[in-house]
Order: sequence, then structure tokens, then C-alpha cells
Amino acid sequence: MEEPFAITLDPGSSRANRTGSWRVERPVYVDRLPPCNDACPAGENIQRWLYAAEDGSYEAAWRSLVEGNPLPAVMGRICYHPCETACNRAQLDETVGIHGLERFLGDQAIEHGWELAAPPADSGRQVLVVGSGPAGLSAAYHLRRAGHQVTIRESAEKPGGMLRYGIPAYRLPRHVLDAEIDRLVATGITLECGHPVADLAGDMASEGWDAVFVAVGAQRGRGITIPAGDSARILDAVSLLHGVEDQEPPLLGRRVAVYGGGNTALDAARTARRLGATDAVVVYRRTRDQMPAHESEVEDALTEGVRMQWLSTIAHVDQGSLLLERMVVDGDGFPQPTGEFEELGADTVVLALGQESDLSLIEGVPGVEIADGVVRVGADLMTGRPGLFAGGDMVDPSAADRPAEERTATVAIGHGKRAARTIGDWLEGRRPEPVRRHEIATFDHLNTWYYSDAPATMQPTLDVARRQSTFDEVVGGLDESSALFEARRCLSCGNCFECDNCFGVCPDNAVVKLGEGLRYRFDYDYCKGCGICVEECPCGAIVMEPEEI
Amino acid sequence: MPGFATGGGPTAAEGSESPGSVEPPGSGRTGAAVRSEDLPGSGDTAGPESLPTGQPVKFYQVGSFAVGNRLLDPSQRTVQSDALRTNALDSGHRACQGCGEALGARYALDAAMRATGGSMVAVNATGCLEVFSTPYPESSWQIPWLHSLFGNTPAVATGVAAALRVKGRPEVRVVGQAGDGGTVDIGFGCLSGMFERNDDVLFICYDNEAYMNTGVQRSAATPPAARTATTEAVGDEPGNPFGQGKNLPVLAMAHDIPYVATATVADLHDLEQKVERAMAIRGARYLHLFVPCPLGWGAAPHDTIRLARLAKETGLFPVFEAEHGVVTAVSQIRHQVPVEEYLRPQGRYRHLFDPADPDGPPARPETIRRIQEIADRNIARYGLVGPGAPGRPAGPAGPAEPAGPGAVGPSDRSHGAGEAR
Amino acid sequence: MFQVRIHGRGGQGVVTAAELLSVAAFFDGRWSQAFPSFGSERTGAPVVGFCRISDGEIRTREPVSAPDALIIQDATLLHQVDLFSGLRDEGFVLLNTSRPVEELGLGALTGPRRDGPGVRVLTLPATELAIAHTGRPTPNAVLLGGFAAAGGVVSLDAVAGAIEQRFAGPVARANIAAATEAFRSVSARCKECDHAPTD
Amino acid sequence: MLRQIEGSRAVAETVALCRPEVVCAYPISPQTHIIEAVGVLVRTGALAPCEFINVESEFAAMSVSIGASAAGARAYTATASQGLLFMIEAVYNAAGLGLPVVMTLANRAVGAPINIWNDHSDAMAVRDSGWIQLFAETNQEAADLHIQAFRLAESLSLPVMVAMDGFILTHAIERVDLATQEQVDRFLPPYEPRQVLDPADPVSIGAMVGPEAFEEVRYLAHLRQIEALTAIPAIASEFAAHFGRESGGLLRPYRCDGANTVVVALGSVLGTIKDTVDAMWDDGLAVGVVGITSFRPFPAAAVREALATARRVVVVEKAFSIGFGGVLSTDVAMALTGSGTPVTTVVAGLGGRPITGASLRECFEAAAADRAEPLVFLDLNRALIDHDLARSAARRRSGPTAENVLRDLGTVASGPT
Repeated sequence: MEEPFAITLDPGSSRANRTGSWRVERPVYVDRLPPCNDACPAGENIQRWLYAAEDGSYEAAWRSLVEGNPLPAVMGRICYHPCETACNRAQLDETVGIHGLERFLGDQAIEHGWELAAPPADSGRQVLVVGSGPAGLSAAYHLRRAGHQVTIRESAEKPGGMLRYGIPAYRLPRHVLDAEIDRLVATGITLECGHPVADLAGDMASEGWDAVFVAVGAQRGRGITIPAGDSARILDAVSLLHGVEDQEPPLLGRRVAVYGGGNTALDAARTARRLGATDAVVVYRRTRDQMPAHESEVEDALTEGVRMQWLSTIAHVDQGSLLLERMVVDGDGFPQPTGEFEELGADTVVLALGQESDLSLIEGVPGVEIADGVVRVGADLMTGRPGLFAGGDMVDPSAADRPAEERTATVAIGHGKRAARTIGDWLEGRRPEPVRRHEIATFDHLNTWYYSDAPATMQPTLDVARRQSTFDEVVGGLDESSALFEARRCLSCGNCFECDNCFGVCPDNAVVKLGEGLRYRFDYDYCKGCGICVEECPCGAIVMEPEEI
Repeated sequence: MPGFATGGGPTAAEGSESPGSVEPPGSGRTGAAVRSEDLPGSGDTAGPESLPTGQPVKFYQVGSFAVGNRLLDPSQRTVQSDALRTNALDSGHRACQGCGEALGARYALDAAMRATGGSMVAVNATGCLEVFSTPYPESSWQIPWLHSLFGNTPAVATGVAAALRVKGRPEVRVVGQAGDGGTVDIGFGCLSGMFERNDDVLFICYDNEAYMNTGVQRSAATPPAARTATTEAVGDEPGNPFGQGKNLPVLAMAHDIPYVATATVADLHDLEQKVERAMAIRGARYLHLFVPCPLGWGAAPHDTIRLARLAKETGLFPVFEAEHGVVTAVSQIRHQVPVEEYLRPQGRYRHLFDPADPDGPPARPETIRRIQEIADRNIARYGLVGPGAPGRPAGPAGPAEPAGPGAVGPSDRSHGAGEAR
Repeated sequence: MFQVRIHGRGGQGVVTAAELLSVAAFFDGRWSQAFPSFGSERTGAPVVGFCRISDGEIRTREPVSAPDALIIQDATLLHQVDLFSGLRDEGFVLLNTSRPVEELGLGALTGPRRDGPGVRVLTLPATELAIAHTGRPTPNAVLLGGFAAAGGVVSLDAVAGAIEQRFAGPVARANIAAATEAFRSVSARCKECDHAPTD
Repeated sequence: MLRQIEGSRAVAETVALCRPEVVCAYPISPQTHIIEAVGVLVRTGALAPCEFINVESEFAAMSVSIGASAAGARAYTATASQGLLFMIEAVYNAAGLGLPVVMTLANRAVGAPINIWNDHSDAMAVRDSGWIQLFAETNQEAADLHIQAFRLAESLSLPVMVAMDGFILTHAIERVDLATQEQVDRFLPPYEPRQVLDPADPVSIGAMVGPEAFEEVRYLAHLRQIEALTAIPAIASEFAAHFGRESGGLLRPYRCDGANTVVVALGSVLGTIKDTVDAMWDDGLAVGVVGITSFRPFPAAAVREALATARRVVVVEKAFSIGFGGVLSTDVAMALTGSGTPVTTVVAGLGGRPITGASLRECFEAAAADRAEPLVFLDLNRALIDHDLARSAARRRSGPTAENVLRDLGTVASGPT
């Protein structure tokens, strides 16, 4: 139409006006390190597989998950989930039940028989892994994925190391363990059980391995000398648990005292209950708070009728009873004897004072340095002997690139994974990639208003009566809907999950939506730099940066 | 960050691994989500947002609080989350950084465009929106748009509607829009006439509580104690006096028109549902939309939506719907906050706090108490917190899970009837 | 050009009378112009209506200041308003009253003048006739019947036509009947004075 | 068809023949009879389709018309006096947006003091609004001008105001030849808007224009009005061809040949003036008349031509610019610039004061004899003036002038009696 001059204008003609020039700060999309990922010793990309699970893509989620950890059904049960301790959602309502979801995905995989991806072309390299515990299995798996030929040698009759011989079945059913190990081995790994390695140096020389990863763990119960009568019955937790696993449980009697405050002590006590002990008492020198055992373990033990004897040391053991000395904690938190004594009826004393490694196979290998009962390795987990790597419980925890870790299966899995990569680097003569650490997505980065309120869902637990009599699994799994719900409780801290907020809240339509999975782009021609997108981003994935003026 | 796909966080212990993962996320199987919407166990596990106990609760991570949500069926997502939305108010407009009115206008008009299948005409009063959107030679409007005067917008809209009726084009709908000055003050005569005749117009008031275009002067929508250029923060009772002001939503309801609603730019789903509702009705409809003004309020541009959220969560701005003069639905407060949290970030209330220690204890606690009273009265009178308000049936648009707008009676507003003598 | 001024009170149909007269003249094929004394008067206040009748176009818009005839619908106005101002010689006055002229004390105004035959004053009990025929005390249409007889400016048929066009059936018929009776009564009296013996 | 009919009704029925689609009604004397009659025609369906809207004010009446016109409908309304001033912001806006609204202005004085009677102060108050202003001399012309107004407005995209004297014309019952629907339909095509609000072709109407273009916008509006100087006579002659009678045009000279003195005026007073002038010719006084129909645009050239032979010009106007004098006179004087012809301004008929032939003649004779003051107030009651001047000189608190004058006059305002 013949429009009147100036009074009537064409639609959208203002796009000629590039308001981006007003800007003094510009919004920029970032990816921050989610606290869960940050806390995971196994280096799982937890947020990533949670994201896949949010829309019910469980297999995709599982495939993402096993990129970091080949044993989700196992670890979902036994990991003490530092990820959840770090989870930002805890500050909102309750932490996201990551372990439950990990277990759910692991169990789904077993149920549906999902297979691990076939390895790529053969690298022609031969790698020997000594020990089939979590570290060994993890290393073997990742090495195999890299295309190397892997052989695992295990002294025991069955693979799994401490997973099998250290963790009772009521926490980790063996069919689950077997299923995941079988699936892992099925990727083309040679597993030689009942094949102890006595002379590693010799084998390396004679068999021509390109590299070796040793992860024999720490199976020997650490013993101490306690004054005891001849007929006193004393045994260590490791052999107790091992015996149970071999269907040869030792006789314990009705009253069992367990000496120690770690997870193994509690496992021993709870196992004793299941073996028929009417009275299982954990004797510990310090207070409950100082126990190294995990709170959840203590809770479970108490629920199952295990008694606790804090601030006590065993002064003397006799048949049918033992003498405890009361302790007090001094100003520095150290227990000090009081000279007060009491008697405790006990048919058996189980020592759970920590474990140590049998390093005989590696002693004497030129260049390998051993100190304080552990092997010295570098950040790349290589010993002084080129091509010989070690990890898991048998190495110095400070080998980790973070403050001293506790010794857990999860840490071992992480070691295996890292060893696989550093071994790969060493084999190819590659320089290790520098570690890129993103800024951690702490709670204050989030705009939690946008998240629906939703407390965590509980996993079902076995009733106490059965827990005291059988080795049935205590903690049940999440059903599918709970799993979905739990996955959706993830806040996606620090990483865009395409909620469209930035796209919607921009007063200048300066955010371009690139399509599902492709996130967004800022149109700096029109962005005035108001920062609403940053303020309203739920997960803190946008920052303002000053413009160069 | 190019290369990193959605939902992939960087990993930690294995820090050298690339953060996130590179393949596209979410197989798009949102259908799977729908498979199991019910919570295990009782429905009330979803907390405050859940529907009354016993009902199944849908849970979608950010539910319907965020603009979009890949987990929702596209039909349940907002108009604003649609890459093909109209952008009725296009880029290049000259609104200030973080302008709430620009945002509100696009929110409302895009929703109206969807509701009318793009068959819509807008009439605009003089004011910021008009000035920043159509300075010769550029217009930011993608829809047929007419600006006449400051005070006559409702009447002009009436004329457009009459013309469309007589021309036999009932499918073309009319929206009139103005700021609070053009609505509650100079435009009120015409607005009342439009209401009284029940003319087929949706009138939207973008309320930023003062005359911003002319330099932040007081309007009948300016709340008590607020500083404006004509209610300076000096004297015994600094800022706008208590006990004054006009409560437009209630006045609109007094005309018994088919539909009256209030909304803020902080709850997009609620706003869009109301616009859609309004466009489904014939006759005079009124939408009072709360749009913070960074410039006029002395607030940070990035706080625009946050302030709107706080206005509702304090109870100072009740969000509700009314039909034929009767309140039918109210949006309850989700996480109640004291008014001080809303006042403190705003320069127009600076005199209530200690300039030497702006984060310290208030300089005028008595004034803040009076404002809190207004919020409390709204909360009590309209059941903004907890049960007691007429529940709102979950509209087809948007998921049921987060409480939609609940129902309260007309607002006291900070300056409304409540304080009036 | 013949100019008429109609006096009455608000509510007595003064304006309507002027309109009817103009319409009647129109029906007679002549040009005419009627207009009220534009006021915001309310019922009871003095009201004036004007009507011009001519054989050609009427262009002037000024009020009638020198009428050829006066129609006075309400005798109580006689001593309040300067009813007769500008009334031409040979003009006549049609007065709505049931009393004889002699009792009205209009001598000073209308008495025989030296230089002319003087103003004729005709009376008509228009209100009574109106009540008798229409049941309502609205004398305007009735007076027009009398006016037709007195001045011969418009025909009774035209007046009847105007009434018919203006009012609904029964009301029109009743008013026409009243106007017709008024016409007869006035014509009769005019004949009387025409044939009055002059000695 | 010949009818003996009230001016308001004649206009209402003619407007209806123009098929307006949106009509706004807000009552104000003396416009009421027009809008009431249109309302009846809409109610009875005689005028359809049409939206008849009872608005809440004149401001709304013009605003609704603006909206309707912008949306492509033919819009009509009517007002007067205070009503026009109340809508004045929208009056300017309609012109600025180039919307062809047609409005009847039943001319009436503007208070205070409040006065419902006729003069031209209201029209003069919006002289510069950008509207075309046509003045009707008779009810016949008032009716005819509306038909032409719609045609003119829509061809130029400009609003047109048809001014007719309140009461004097609106309430006068006289002979009018009313057009038929067929005639009007043949003369007036359906409204084809220059710009329209249409989702199929969205535009933004009513932009803010700054110093960089505002003057140009105004100049273009001026050019449109200059176009109208050609369009108005063209449409008038086409009208004559269709309807067989002369109506409208820019101006109408009357007996100007050989007239030394020419009287210029607007509206219905021209009738009285023409009678007066005829009488003067009979007495050998050569006085001509020029009736201006198009006050805006002002036909300066045509006026200059019509007054070319006049030795003196008398402008009779029903309004004046307080503190200066004539309004129309000023325009006439401008048109005569350079000719040296003296212009006398006669302010008459303010607030309904009857303009009598006698007074006019007296005044014209004085002018013809070059005895006239440059600014004359016709029939001014000097005694009242002097009395009030004396009063206010005597006491600071002399009270309200209007009431004082009425008291002095000893009457209540009740028109000419």
C-alpha cells in the first residue's frame, strides 16, 4: 500500500538497529565441573549419564556410564558415593540418589543383556594385568577398549579380588558380580584364575609383555599382638570373609567381639550375626565420630543388632571372655588409657585392624621402590621400572592427583582407568595430555528457583529379621519410575540442559536456539548485555565477560 | 561452549578427559518420560508443588518453571521456547537493558499470536513501549500495530474491533496495550468505557509502577514509599504516600467483564496460559502484567525477572484470575519471602536503608513494616499461602506438576484498596 | 413573505406548532422556514417559535422581529412578555382563551388606530377543544386550524396533512377533528365581522 | 426527493445514504438530533452494516473513529463546541495519521461562560488541526456537503469536518431535496483505504518522528490540503452533474460584478447578508457577497480573484481571536496582500446573538462610505460594557462578569424575545 511517509513503517525494520553496540559486558556460555563428577574417584561423567536417563534412554545412559566404569551394577551397590556427598541438590532438599540410579542402569544392562562395545582394531600390544580386583578389571577393560591384548592373572579361583572376598554377599550378590565380570571379559580379555604370579621380573622377561599393571590389593589382615590365653580364639576379618565366600565359614560361637572401627570390622560383625552369633560387639578405641567406617554401614550394623563398644581397647583375651580397658580422648583427639577395666563375654575375637599387601611378587624387581608396605608410583602410576605400573590398594594413596584418598573399590576403578591411559601413552610414546580442570559448579552458581521441589526417593530395604539370618541382599533397587524421577532430580550443575530460559528471557531476542542437542548461540548484534540470561540460567552455564572497549 | 553437548559435565578425577561428551544428548525419547509420570509411593513426595496428596505427580526436573523443557511434550512447552515464535516485538528496539516491558510485550503478544493463529492487531498507547519500538525510520513490530495517543488506546481498540466486526472479519482479534499511566490514569476513562460496553478487546497493562518514558514520575500505580521524580525521598514520609493509588484489576472486575487476570514476567507458563484463555473469550478482557523497570526502579538490569518473582513471592503482587467479577483462581506463593528482600535491591527504596551500610539493618523499619502489612493482608485475604484459595484446575497447556496460578481475590497491591482510607 | 411568531410555554408544543405550520405551507407548494427560539428552556418557561412562509426561497436566518401574525398558546403570558413587539399593522393575533377579548384588557395594545384598521385579535378556546377531542390539553394543532381560517395563509387540508404526517393515526385524527372545529368556529366569527353593519 | 425537514434529520438521512460503517455517538447540543436520527436508522436496519457505538466522551468518539478508520471502515461522528475541544487531541491525531474520518460540527460557542448557542469559535479552535473544514450555508448544502465530504476525505486520506450552524441550521425546518441511495452509490465508491491494519500485510502506523523528518511530514500534509483546493471544486462540479444542483466548491460569489464593497462570510449568515445586499442594490448600493465554503484549505487565490474588483472588503465572522480580531479576516487580508484593499472585520452573532438585516445594513453602509472602524462588534451593548468596566474599576472583587451582565440586562438567558 502507499504508506504515509515516516508515520507508517514496515514490520521488523528495527533489525537495522544493531543494539549490540550498547554492550559493555557480554554473556558467554560455559561448562562447569559438576560436583558429582568432581567427586567421583572413578572419573565417571555422572551428569552426562543422568541426562541420558532423564528421558528414559536407559541404554544410552548405561553406555555413557560404562565409558567410565565397567561395573555399574557392582559399584552402584558398594560405592560409598562421594558424588552424592558433593551433590548440590543436598542444599536444596536431598542429594540425588546417584548410586541407586547407577545400580538401576547396571541391573537393566544385566537384565537386557546389553553388551559392551567391541574393541577397535588390535594395537598389537600385549599387556599383563596382575590381580582381578576392581583396579585390575578396570585397567584391563580400558586397555582392551584401546585395542590392546590383555591378560589378567588371578591367584584366587574366582575373579574379583576384594569385591568377592572382602565384600559380603548381602551387599553384593555374586550373580551380579559374575555377570559384570563375564561381560567385561567377553570383550576379549584373557582371564587366568588360580594363576598366582610369584616372579614378576622373571615373567616379564620371559613372556615379553609390552607392559604390566599390578594391582594385587591388600588381602592380608594386619595383625597385632594381644596378650592372650592359650585357648583364646582369635582370627582376622579378611580370612573370616574369605572363608564365608569359600563356603567354609569358621566357627565363631554365640558371642563375637570384632576389634576395629573400619568398614571391614562392621562387615565382620554383620557377617557374624548372619552366621548365628547372638551377640556381636564392635570394640573400638575411639568414639563413633572417629570411626573410619561409613555412617551408613554403622547404621545398618546397629539396625541388625550389632553392639558397639566405643573407647575401649582389648587388654587381654581369654577363652570365653576378654578384658577391655576404658579410654578417654585427649585434647588432640587421641585415645588415652584410663586404667579402668571391664570384662566382656566373647567366644571369638575377630581382628579388623586394617589390611596390608603381599608385595613379594614385586620385591626385587629392579627399580621398584617399596616403602611403608606400599609401592611407590608416580602420578602416571608407573613404578621405577619402565613399563611396570601399579595401582589400587597396593600403592601409595598420594599417587592420586588429589589429597590422600581412602582405599575404596571406587578409587581402585579410577586407578585402573588412569593406568590404562598412562600405559597407552607409554606404549605409544605419547606425552600425557595436560589435565584440564573446569571451575567447579558450586551451589551459588545455580538459580534453584526453577527446579521443581522433589525430595529423594528411598530404596526399599530388607526387613531386619531376614537380615539377621540370611545373606540376601539388604538394599533393593529402584523401580523404573523411581529411577526416572531420581534422574530428573539432577540439577545439571554448570552445564546447559536446554531449558530454553536464556532463549526466553532475553528482552532483545538475542539468543539463537540451535536445535535439540545443539544448545544456543548469542546474537551479539542485538544483545545489550543486560545479563538476565545469566541471572535466570538455572544451572549457572552462562557468565558475563567484559567487552574489550 | 562449542563442541560440548548438552548435559555433559566435565569429569573430575579423570580431569584430562574432555568435559561433557560430544555426541548429541537425549535421544528425544520424551515419550519415554510420559510412560511413568507417577511417583512411586504417595503422590505427595513431590513436595509443595505437588497437587493435593494422592494425585499422581508429574515431575519434569524444571517442570513448568523454566521457559522450555525437553522432557515435556512440545504442545506443553511455552510459546517462548519455540524457535519459530513470532517475536512480535523484534530485535533492534531501543528499550533499556533488561527492560521488563519489552519482555512482557513479547511474551504476551507472541502467546496471543499463537492463540489467534497470527490473526491479530495491536493498538498501543504513548509511552516507553511505543517510543522504543517505533522511532522513525524503524519499527520493531512484526504485527499490525497502531499508535494514536496516550489516553485513548482502549477507544481506538474499540474502533478497530468495530471495524473488523462490520467488515465481517471476526477472526482478527484486537489487543490494546499501555503502561500503567496510560491505563490507570490518563487512559482510564476510555478503558472504563471499553469495559462497560464489553467491547471485544484484550487490554494489557504493562505495569512498571510509574511514568518511565517521561523520567519516572508518580502514577496511580506507584506503590507507597517508592521514590519517583514527583515523590522524592525527602521529608517526613519520603517517597510515595501510603493510602493512595488505584487497584486496576479490582476496578476492571467491578465492570463484570468476562475475564480479568494478573501476571508477572517471572512466570511465563502462567502468563501464556492466561493470554491463551483470554483470547478464547469474546468481549472485554483485562490482563495486568507486572513488568519491572531497571531504570525507574534503580535496579540492576539482570534483576528484572528476579524482582518480578519477588513481588509475587512476597505477596505484594497477587497473581490471580477473575471471571465476570468473581475471582476464580490464584497463583499461590511458592517460597514466601519478607518484603525487605524485594525492597532492598531497588534504588527507589534506598531511603528505607542505611546508605552507609546498604546491607545492614533498615533505616526505616517502620515503613518496611507497613509494606509488610500490605503483603500480609494480601496473603491473608486471598489465601496466597497454603490452602484456602479456590484451586485452579490444571489447564491443558502446561504440565500439572508445578502449581499453576492458584486463586486469590483482588489484590491490595502495595498501594491498593487495602491502604486506601 | 408571511411571518408568524408563536408564543407559549415549554411543553405546550410551540416548536411543533411552528414545524406543523411550515409543513402545511410546504404541502401548499410554498417555501417555508420554521425554527424555535433556541433555548434550554424547561417545561413551563416562556417559549417562542417562528415560521416564515413565502413563494420563493427563504434565505434570512434572523428571528422574526416584525410578525404578520402572532399565535399565543397561553394567555397567562400576556402581561409577562412583550408579546406584541414588532407586530405589523393589519397583523392579527390568535389567542388561546375561552374569555372574550374585552375582558383581556388589550385595548391599549390593539385598540383602533388612527392610521389603520388596527390589529385583529381572535380568541379560540383551543385547550378546551384539545381536551374535548384528544383528551390532552395541547392546543397547538387546534390553533393551527384557527390560524388557517383567520389568515388564509395555509389551507385546512395542508394543516391536516401536516398533522397526519407528524402524529400517529388516532392522535392525528383527534387533532385534525379539533383543528377542523377550530377552523369552523374562527371562520364563522370572521364572516360575522366582515358583515358587521357599519354605521 | 423534496422534504420539509429539520436540518439535523436531513443531515442524518444523507449521512446514512453514505453508508458509514462505524458511527460514534456522544450527546452535546446542538448536535444531538443528528446522532439520534442516525442511531434510529441503524436500529431499524435502514443503515446496515453499521456499528453504532455510544461512547463515554467526545475524546472516545474521535478515538473510536480513528481505530475504525485505520482498520478500513468508513467512520463518522458529530460534535460541537466543548465536545470538539474535548476531542481536540484526537482531532489532530486523525489528521496526522491521514485517516478519512467525516465529522459534522454543529457550530456552537465555547465557554466559559457556558453558552449553547451558535457561533464559530469551536471551528476556529481546530483551524490548524489539518482537517478540511467545509461550511454549509443552508440545510440543503449541509446535506450535500456530507456526500462530497466522504468522497473528498477518502480520495485524499484526510479527515473532513462539515460545519453547520447550531440551532440556526440544525434545528431549522425547511425545504431540502434529499438524495436517493442510488444517486449516492453512483457518486461515492466504497472506501478503499490508503493504509489499513491487516494481519496479511502488517505495518506499524503512528511512528514517533523526530526533528529529522517532522517538518517534511507536516509539509506533505500541507501539500495534501493544497491538492484539496483542486479536488473540492472538481468534486463539487461532479456532484452538480450527478445531482442536478450546485453545492460546495471553494467559495461562492454573489452579485460581486460592479460591487465596490464586498462582504465575505461563512455559513448560514450568508442568507441574511444576501437579503440585506439585495435590498441595498435596490437602493442603488452596489454591495457584493463572497461566501466561503472551504475554510481549510483556504482558497487564497480564488478569494483574491473574487475580490479583485472590490474597493473595500467587509468580513462578517462569528468568531474572533481575542486580543487581536478577526480570524477569517486575517486569511482574507493575507489573500489580498499587495492589493491595498482595506478589510473591515465585523464580529457578529457571538453566542447566538441574532444577526439582523437592519444591523448588517447599517454596518455595510458605513463601510461603503468608508466610515467603518477596522474592527466592529455588531450590536454591542455599550451600556453593559461601560457599566461593568465601571464596576470593576470601583471594586477589586467586582464578581463574575457574565452574571453581572445578565443582572444588568435584567433577564435570564432565554434567546431572542
